[in-house]
Amino acid sequence: MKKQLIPIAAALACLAAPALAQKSASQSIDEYRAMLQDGNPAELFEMKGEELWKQARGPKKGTLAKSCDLGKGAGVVKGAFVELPRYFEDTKRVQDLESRLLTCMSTVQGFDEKSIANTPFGKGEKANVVAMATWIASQSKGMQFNLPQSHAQERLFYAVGKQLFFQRGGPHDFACATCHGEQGKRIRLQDLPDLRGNPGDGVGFAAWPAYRVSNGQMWSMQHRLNDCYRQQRFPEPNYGSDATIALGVYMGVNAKGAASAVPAITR
Amino acid sequence: MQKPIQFTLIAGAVALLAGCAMAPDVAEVKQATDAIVKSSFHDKGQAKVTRITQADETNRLCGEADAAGKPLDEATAKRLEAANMATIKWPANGNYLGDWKKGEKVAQNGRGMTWSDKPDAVNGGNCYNCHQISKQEISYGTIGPSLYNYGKIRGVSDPYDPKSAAIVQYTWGKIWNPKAYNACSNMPRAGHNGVITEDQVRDIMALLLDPNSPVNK
Amino acid sequence: MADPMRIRAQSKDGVAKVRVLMSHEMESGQRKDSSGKLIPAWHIMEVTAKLNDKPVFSAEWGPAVSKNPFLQFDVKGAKPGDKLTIEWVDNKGEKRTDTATVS
Amino acid sequence: MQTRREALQTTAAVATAIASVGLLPQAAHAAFDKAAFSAKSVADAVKAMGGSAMTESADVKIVGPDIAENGAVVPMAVSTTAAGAKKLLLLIEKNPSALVASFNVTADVVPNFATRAKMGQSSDVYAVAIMADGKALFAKKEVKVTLGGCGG
Repeated sequence: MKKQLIPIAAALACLAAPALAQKSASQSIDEYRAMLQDGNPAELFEMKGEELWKQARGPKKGTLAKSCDLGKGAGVVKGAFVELPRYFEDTKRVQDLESRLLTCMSTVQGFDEKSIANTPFGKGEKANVVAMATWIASQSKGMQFNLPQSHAQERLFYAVGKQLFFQRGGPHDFACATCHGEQGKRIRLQDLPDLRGNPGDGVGFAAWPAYRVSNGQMWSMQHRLNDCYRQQRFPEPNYGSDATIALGVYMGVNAKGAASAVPAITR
Repeated sequence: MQKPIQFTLIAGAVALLAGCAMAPDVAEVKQATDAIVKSSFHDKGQAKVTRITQADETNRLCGEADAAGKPLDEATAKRLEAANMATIKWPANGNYLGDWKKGEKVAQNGRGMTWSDKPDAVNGGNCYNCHQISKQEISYGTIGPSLYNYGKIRGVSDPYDPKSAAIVQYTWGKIWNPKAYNACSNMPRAGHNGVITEDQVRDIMALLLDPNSPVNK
Repeated sequence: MADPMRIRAQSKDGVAKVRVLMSHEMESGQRKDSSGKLIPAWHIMEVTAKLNDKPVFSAEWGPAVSKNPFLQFDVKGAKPGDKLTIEWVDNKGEKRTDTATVS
Repeated sequence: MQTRREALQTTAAVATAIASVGLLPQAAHAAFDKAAFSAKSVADAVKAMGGSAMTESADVKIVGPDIAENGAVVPMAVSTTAAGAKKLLLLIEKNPSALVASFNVTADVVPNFATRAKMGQSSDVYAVAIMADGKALFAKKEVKVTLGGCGG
């Protein structure tokens, strides 16, 4: 019976009160996090993602490793992650890694973009997108974020992302900025990165996709943002929406110079 | 799905800004943001799209001021504060204080009104997410100021004493609608927006002001 | 079919440090689904390892081993180029076998 | 502590539950000891694995964090320097069933094994070496489990 606590840990988080001395607790938690680094289950998703990227798949039996351009040329993976989202000439859109993968799966492999977007996280081809995003991101590990801002659309998306970051709404009047608009703040014991600037290497935008220990799931950036919006009491963003892409541009440009730690392992 | 919207943006923005490395102009950004907000979200559970498309004036002006990086001008701030002040529902019978033990539970509970919460569930006050309150709870947030010893520091030894009336009323108003005192406060308008009930407000009041509450020990 | 394991085996001074990640739900048998029904336990029961076809390691696990399990152990007498094979079997009878080369 | 009769019932119930959904794999798991993995307490699980009375020993080691931020994944390692150990067990006192894993010690492996375990709450965790003569040598440490905040 006791173990029922585990799966509902996240839900109970606001009710739980660890009886621990604060200072030693944070040191011990740092030790715990360090112990988890070796053997991050994200590696399982990387492996799967690499295979999917290199396989001929879908109705058109296309191979993304041959034909998908993530911004650095067809099939080029290294360094792509730290320059996304960016503007793509072929779609005339600013796209993040996940929405770009959807485009490629549609054009190269013949998958139905919409039905993948509507699949729940962790299931079917949506899980495959996240696995590929994990592998692609891992190939830029340690590289510094350097999103392009040369195209007018990229600059517009930065400006829109900034508006969205500060947009207040819902029954609690929350904005992204309510929690992530000041340095050195926390919710309960959870430290909050200040996303108005570069919060540091491997923090915030530079930490996702990440393996989440609490539920054993691999979370992409959009999954992370969706859950932020859930806690903000906002409605759910569509998968590959311009709103989440614009927020990605805002956070990614702000994080210029931060080294990517992806795939990370988090609470 | 998003293609049509981005396409219109290009038609507008690129035509204006083609080849020039300037930041896009304010009207363009506003138009693009509105279009993107409209196209990017869907209803889920009790979290409807209207929660963000129908922001009230306070949220709209404060969000714009935050994004611009400059506070509201004083006249606007005063006007919004007055409008929010007018929404405060004062306790009908003058009964401001409930049970601090129940108040502690409301303060601990951070749930309610997300798309994954049941619409008929009891909502929490979210207080510990941002504030230190009782000394016993070490898992508290720091977005808001510490409320430990809230009543004691303010000299409230008997909240029913007329001498305490001003602070008691201020505290009620602040919980009900903090934007009445600071137009762009980060604190939710928990009473005004119906997040918590009048009885729950009374219980939080007791947690903060009752001399027997652990907050004032 | 279950997803492949991630196996790393590095030899140093005649001992190979073996690190394995397995893809498995490891359902505890303690959780309830949304309708309140207990979700039955589903977990890896047995893990075995062979070095060049010779059994060298075995372990039994209950449902309290974490989801997507991690395992580390040291095999004596393993040289670079040796084949290390890991197999797991769960309580539904499902199996997965993967082989890595010791580096 | 549960009675022997309760233990038998639990075991039977688990066996039935597995058998009833047609999941009991044949023969493949001669090694998996259902009684040991269903035992509630550390002592009962050790007994079911063939251990006699437990003795604390410096020859056995348990490694784990002082505090686990999340009980769903708690890194732990068990090891022994005692000659003649047959099995190394990892147990969590306050889990519904204490036994997490049993590692067989052979001449081909170093008796030092690491994995990650689920913990329902703060608890003592045990490494137990079952010796050839049935002696059970143990080490234990306390691991506190916090559930953290509401962000994340």
